[in-house]
Amino acid sequence: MSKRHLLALFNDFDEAVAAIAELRAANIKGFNMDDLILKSPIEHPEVELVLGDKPVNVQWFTLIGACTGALLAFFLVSGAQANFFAQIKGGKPIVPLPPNFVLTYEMFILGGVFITILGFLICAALPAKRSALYSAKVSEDQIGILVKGDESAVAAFKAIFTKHKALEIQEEAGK
Amino acid sequence: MSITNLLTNWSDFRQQHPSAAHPHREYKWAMSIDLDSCTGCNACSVACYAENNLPVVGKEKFAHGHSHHWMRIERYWDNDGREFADQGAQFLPMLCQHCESAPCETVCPVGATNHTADGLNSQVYNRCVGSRYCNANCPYKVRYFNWYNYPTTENVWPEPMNQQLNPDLSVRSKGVMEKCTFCVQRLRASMNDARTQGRLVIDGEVQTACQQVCPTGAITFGNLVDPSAKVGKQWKQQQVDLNIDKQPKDAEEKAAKLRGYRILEELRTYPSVMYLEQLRESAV
Amino acid sequence: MNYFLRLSVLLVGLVVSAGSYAANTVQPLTTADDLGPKVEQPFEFPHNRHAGNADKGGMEINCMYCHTYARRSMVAGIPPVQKCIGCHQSIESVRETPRIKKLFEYWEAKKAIPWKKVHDLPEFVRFNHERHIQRFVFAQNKPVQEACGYCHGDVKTMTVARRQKPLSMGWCVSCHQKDHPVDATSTKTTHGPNDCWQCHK
Amino acid sequence: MEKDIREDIAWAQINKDVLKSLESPRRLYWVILLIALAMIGVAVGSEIYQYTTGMGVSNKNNSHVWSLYIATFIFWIGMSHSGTLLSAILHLMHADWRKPIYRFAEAMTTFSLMTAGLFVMVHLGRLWQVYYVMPYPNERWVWPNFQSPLVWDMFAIATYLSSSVLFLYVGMIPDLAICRDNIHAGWRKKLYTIMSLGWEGTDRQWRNFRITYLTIACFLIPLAVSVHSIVASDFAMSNMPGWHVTSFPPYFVAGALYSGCAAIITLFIILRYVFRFEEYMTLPIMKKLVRLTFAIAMVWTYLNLIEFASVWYGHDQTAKDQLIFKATGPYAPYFWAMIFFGSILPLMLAFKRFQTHLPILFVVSILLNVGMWLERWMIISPSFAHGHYPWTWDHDQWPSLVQWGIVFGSFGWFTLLFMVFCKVFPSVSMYEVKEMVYHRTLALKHKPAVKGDY
Amino acid sequence: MIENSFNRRNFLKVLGWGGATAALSGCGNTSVEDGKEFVTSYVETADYIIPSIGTYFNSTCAQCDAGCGIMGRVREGRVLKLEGNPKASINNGKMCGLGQAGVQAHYNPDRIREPLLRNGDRGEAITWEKALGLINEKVGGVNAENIAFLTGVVSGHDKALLKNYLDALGSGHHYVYEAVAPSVIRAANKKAYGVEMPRLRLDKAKVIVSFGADFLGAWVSPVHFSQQYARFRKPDSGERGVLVQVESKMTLTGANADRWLAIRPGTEGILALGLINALAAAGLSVPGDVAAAVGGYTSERVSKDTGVSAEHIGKLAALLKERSPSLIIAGSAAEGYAHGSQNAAAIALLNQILGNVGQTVEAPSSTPFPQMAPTTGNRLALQSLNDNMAQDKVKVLFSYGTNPVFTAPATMKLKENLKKVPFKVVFAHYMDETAVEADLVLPLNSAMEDWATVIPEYVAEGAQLNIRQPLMEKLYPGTLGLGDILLGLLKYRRPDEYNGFEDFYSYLRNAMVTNKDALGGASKDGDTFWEAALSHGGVKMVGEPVNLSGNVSATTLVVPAPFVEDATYPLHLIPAVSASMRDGRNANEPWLQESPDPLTTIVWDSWVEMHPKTAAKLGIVEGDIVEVASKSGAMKAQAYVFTGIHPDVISVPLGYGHDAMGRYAKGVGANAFKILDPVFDKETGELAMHETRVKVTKAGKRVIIVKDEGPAGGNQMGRKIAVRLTSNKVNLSEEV
Repeated sequence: MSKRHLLALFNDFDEAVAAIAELRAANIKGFNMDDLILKSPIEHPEVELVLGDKPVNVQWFTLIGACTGALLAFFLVSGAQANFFAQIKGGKPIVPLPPNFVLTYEMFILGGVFITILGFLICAALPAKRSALYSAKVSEDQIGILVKGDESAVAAFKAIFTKHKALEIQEEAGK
Repeated sequence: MSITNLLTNWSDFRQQHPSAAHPHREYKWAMSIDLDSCTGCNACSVACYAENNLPVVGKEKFAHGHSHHWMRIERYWDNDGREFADQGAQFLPMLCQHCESAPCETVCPVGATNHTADGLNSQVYNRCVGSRYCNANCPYKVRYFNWYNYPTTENVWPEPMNQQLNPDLSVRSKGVMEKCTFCVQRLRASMNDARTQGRLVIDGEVQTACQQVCPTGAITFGNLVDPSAKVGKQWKQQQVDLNIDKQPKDAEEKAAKLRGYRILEELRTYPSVMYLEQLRESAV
Repeated sequence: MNYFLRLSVLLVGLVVSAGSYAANTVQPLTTADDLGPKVEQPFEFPHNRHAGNADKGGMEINCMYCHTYARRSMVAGIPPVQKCIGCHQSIESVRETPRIKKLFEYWEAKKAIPWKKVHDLPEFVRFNHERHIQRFVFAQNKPVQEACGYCHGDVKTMTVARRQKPLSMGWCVSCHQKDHPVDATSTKTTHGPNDCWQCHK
Repeated sequence: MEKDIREDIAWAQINKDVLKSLESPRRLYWVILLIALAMIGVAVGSEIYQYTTGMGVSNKNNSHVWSLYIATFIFWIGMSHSGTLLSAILHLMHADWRKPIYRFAEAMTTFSLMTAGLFVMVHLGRLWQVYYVMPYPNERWVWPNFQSPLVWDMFAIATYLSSSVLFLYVGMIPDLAICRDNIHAGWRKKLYTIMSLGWEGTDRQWRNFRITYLTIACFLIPLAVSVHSIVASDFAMSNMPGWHVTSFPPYFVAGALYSGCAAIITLFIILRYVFRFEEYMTLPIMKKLVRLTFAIAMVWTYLNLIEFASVWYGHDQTAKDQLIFKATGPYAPYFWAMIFFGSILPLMLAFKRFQTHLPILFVVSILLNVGMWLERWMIISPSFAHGHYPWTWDHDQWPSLVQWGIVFGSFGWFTLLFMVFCKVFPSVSMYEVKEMVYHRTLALKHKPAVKGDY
Repeated sequence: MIENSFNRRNFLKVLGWGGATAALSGCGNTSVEDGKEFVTSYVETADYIIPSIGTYFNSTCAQCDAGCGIMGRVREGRVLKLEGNPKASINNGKMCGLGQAGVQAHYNPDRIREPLLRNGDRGEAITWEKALGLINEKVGGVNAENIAFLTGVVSGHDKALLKNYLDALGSGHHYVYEAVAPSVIRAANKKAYGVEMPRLRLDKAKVIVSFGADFLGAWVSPVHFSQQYARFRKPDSGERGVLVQVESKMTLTGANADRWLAIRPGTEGILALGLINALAAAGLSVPGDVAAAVGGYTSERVSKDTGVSAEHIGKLAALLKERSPSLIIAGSAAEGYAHGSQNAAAIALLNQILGNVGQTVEAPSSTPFPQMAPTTGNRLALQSLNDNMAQDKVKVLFSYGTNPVFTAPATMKLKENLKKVPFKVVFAHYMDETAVEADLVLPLNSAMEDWATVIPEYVAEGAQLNIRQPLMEKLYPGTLGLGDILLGLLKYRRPDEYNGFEDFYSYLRNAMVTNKDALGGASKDGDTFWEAALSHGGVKMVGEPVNLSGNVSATTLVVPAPFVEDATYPLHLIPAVSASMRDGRNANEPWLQESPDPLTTIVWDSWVEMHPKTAAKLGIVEGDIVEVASKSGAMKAQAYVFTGIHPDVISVPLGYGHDAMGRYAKGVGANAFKILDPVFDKETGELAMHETRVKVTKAGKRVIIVKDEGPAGGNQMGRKIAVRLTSNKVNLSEEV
């Protein structure tokens, strides 16, 4: 069963939202709301209202990364201090905590930042190849709605998009 | 090794070094300098040049403060507004104080300066990267940096003067910090001899170069742990305790004072060099 | 979404284990012998003839018979020409061999033999032969050739000695950090010194 | 009323205006670039001379072991802090006026850190052994000394630099996509294609992007504070009179933000003029920036006074001596110049008349930075000249041409990096300007915010 | 440490492995480079030589004339460091900086390496055979009367051999010249005590009053006196000795005094007499004639003349009376005037009045071999040689161990007079100012390569003969020792007597072993004796104590009134003898140049010391280049202002200002010898070193003085760094 991609470009964000709302309401056969992707030049957190809540998981990476960084730092540093070549510093223990905490703190942040970025790439599925249906207009000022659906649904998509003053509708044969 | 080692011996690694709970076991090298005997003749300083391969930097570099005198004689005046310095000068031989809690040790980024088990403040030339933080943090400013590559500098050790160099220790190249070592090459040699004979170093068996030449015998050097050592007796008699930053005797009012003191003790560096105050007769 | 969680746990685990490995394990050492370059000497001294086992034609001379300073000095010392001559002047059988003739040439000219250094350390390293010999040969009663061989390899099988071990700092430390018995009888052990000033002065 | 950014500006116009800054440079660009390269040449020459001859040619001495290198190192580190301030702190505060100007501020952060890092190395007596400072398992079994503030520095700067670069890069991904979409050939196309990672502005990308960006911003703030605190602890941890002061870390952080803000004003004016960014880098933004600078200047002045006061009323006679020495000794002209440029001159910024007068601001901002540079030098040099031990006092030390050459060259290095950046990457954040315009338009329409007060 | 009882010949042979490799090791990235370096073995060796372990050999220091015993640390055939010989009674194992720098005299890169014959302006290297033959030819060609031998202090077998050579030539002209010797004091001592140099017991004294004797720095035998000083300061009784130094320019000893009294220059004698008067007034028994002679020296008058306050005179007299024995020392500051002899006599009289003779002034022992006893030098000798040269009475001149062209005042015109001598032979280590003038330069062995015996003028106990022996093989085959040169010359003159000796070593050994009975080796066989002597660094001789004369008399005492001021040259110039530079012969040893002057901490240059008052009057501040002009000449140097000097006085150190000699000495500072006025001590005829009057003017330039002291000067700025306490607050007897 082949699916087809359809990209509609809108000038106005409100129209695009309305189009999405209508797509959802229309309950088109052969189309799942999960197959709808909104493309925009700026972020529109409002779309969650129509797209539904989609959880973000980057923060888990952050948590794990930061903790790992901290633990790694502390044990790397303390372990190195407990090396065979103990560097005895007059008046100080071989494993002094205050300096180690400073380094732990730095590595806490470093770990957090690195793994967060890693998490971002994983969660946002980047780097990725651009999808076939992409318009440079999206990065300029237009809102794009990319839908994937059965061929039977194409007509319905088009109707809805046209209704909401889509500037342009591109389509491509899906696999 | 390390992390398992770290966890198993955690309490050892958390122990301050050295401390009252973990004192020096066999050796703690220390010095005392009697300023009343010191005449400021500079013999110690020259001895240090001879023993420790110190470069003679010449006038121009000396003018820029690049001199290398591990043992330097400072000369102070106290004639505040008097017409003449009629009580003479105060000479002070200043060398690395081998602080028990040395400010230089903690700040070296590469760990080139450490505390040794026998209570020395070590400086490892080949580890040094030349950040000079140690000297920035040394209140006595007794560390000397190799601002130039003296072994190849003209007229520092021209042929055949380089034959005088002591092969027992490195000749330092540029970019390396150096300082008084308490003649560690002599200490290690005599500790080695003692060890071969299955004993500890006897007092007087090893002398630092400055102590050895001092015409008035103002410098005493030895093992503070050894109860028979003169240096230890002096410290004890003068009631100067190595591990205290404020000697209780200083607070007491006594008819006869004790002369022992350590320089800039209040910075809590716990120096291993005790000075004995200079005296002046009041009857003339 | 659990897929992401699992992946991140895996990744973090990898980093942790790599890190702790780095901190926790001793650095990789060359366990295989690190053979030094072949050194061209004034003439080839046959160590195997002098120190080698009797069944292989050697004379089993103690290392310290010639390298006599090893037990009382930092350096092991190359024997003076006098020492070679001391024996060889009465060994007529090999008197006319080319190497011995060369030896006697040096002796008669009263010239020192310009041996090349085989085991060279950087100038800032001060290895002390005496300490090691005292510890392993005299205190622990190890056979001399074994004690010397720790660092010099099996010299008795060589002609011209050739460096066998890396003689690098990590290699020294790998032995220093081990606990060695203090003498032949006691069970007390200590590790080698870990103070920089033992070797770097 | 000065003209602020137009709410009805066409978004395509924003793209066009900003992308224009990436076009082939004018001749003047190349001239300045060459000058920057020549400056770098001076520094490289000086460093080669110093490297081969020895640190002595920089004219430091045994009691005066640090000098311009460390002072300038702190200066550059300090400079880096304002980028974080603008992009991270103001981002969390939802101050939308930062949007047109944070990109180049962040670039400044990165590049001044890269400049600062060089000074650490230039300062070393044995540069060729610099790897001894890195903590890595090595054949010698020797680790760096983790107790040393210099090692903390290394950790902190490495963390800060890598985090800043990542922050700059992540924030730039949507803009890189714009570049990719608008530039159709050449190495730039390839570069932008690769660097934009296939960004399409999908809802999923934006969602994760927002959280990521926010998270890193959160990390960067404490990181920036810690970096300069750690740099301050190079001094505060030591026992040098005049350094051993508790207020040093906040003092350093305030000084850092201060010099950074001043530098942003300078670069703001330059970019505004060079790239004709009047439309985006508007005077109301400048006004806010100037007010912010003024506020930080006063905080810095206050901390300065606190430091002096705590020394003055403290028990440490040595530190007091040193303060008097700074104010009256051979360093007095520089000390008072620092006070003038750092504390008196910024009082001008309180007047509305000057807040938008760009030529005056340009000059003043540079002078403020001169003052801040002097501050760093006043921390280093007079302290060494007048430490604990009177015998080794040294009042005559004056940095040699080698030191000045390297310091001079560092400005060339920074200029070079910055100029290349401006021609390769958009120095105004396009998507965020769009957001700013969009949200202002929404606000003008009195539309209720939808969700998540953005 | 190894006792060095061994065969001397063998030793030298051992060292013959030669080519000592001195690795200038650094801390660079030196990698392991197998097979690149040589490891040199010995050909033959002795049991006591272990590579990497130092062997110590005893010898005698040649850096000054004090004759300290030294111990050279020898490793792998190189002497590395000089340490004090603990068995030497003069220095007991201690050393001064000057002595330690001997190793730099040995390894000095500027040493002459072969005999040089003048050829126009150049020196041409010739062989020793040719050089000695030439000398023999030249001395044969002139009248013996016209041959002069100028030396520094010589003693021991060198002196004996020299005497033999001069006898063989038939010439008696041996001039012994020392530029800074205490020759007036010697004469005064001879008069007062009957000996030139009595033995001073600082350690027995409870009070020492030193009139300008820098016995801790540069006077007679400083290392020995320093040790006595330590016992004087901290005797077993715990009663700390009091040192009062009276002088116009602070010396190192003055800097260590409990009370440093700045006295108007030249009035030392008056103060001594004033003290006698005050002591008499305080009830000390003083012979009648003396009391009468000093009656006029009331403390008011003395205070007016000397500038020392009456209070201090009173206190000092009280102290001297109360604490006995005391010791009064007359030093170079007291003797350096036209009335120097009188000053010294007055000071000796004070010593006698106080009853110190026999107590702290002890009789020395005479040496049983007068032909080897040291001939002490003086300045008069150079004066008479100069006169002879001026009158063309000198045809062949030998110069050894002295550098007269450098140390002679300009007024003597020595350099011009030297040119009148047709053939000048200079024995030298460096191409110094005198060697440059020579027709033939004979390079000497360093003291670390040479054989000699030394009898110091001031011997700490008994009589002794110190041995100087080579510590290593000669660095340059082209150098010879004085003994070998003299022996070579004598072989021409008295072949029968001397051809039997292969070299000076065999001569010396033979001479010593032959006389071993008198040298304390009666019970030993020759070899044992010789080896023991070498191992000890010298031998004790049986000497007769010389009696000190005790007659106290004021008959010859004339102390002139203080000087009349000179309006054109208002200031007195005191040429200072510093502990390391002395008369300048060691100026080419860089350790000494870089070793800061103890009082001013200046290095690598000379300076003009002046009092702040004087400086203010002249508008001079530290670092100003000033011109110091006397009637006889002028010199320029940097001004150093401090309070350790009398306002009427300026002081310039001697020994700087070489215009030859070597890379470390040449062009460093200015030569103060040159501007000395030709004023002489009235009794002895010695050049009065402190009599020069000068004026000081700013020369316009200002420099930053190169010194160790920082801008804080000697101020501790309220920190507790060098602490001083009054001695009554301390109980020394409890100390360890």
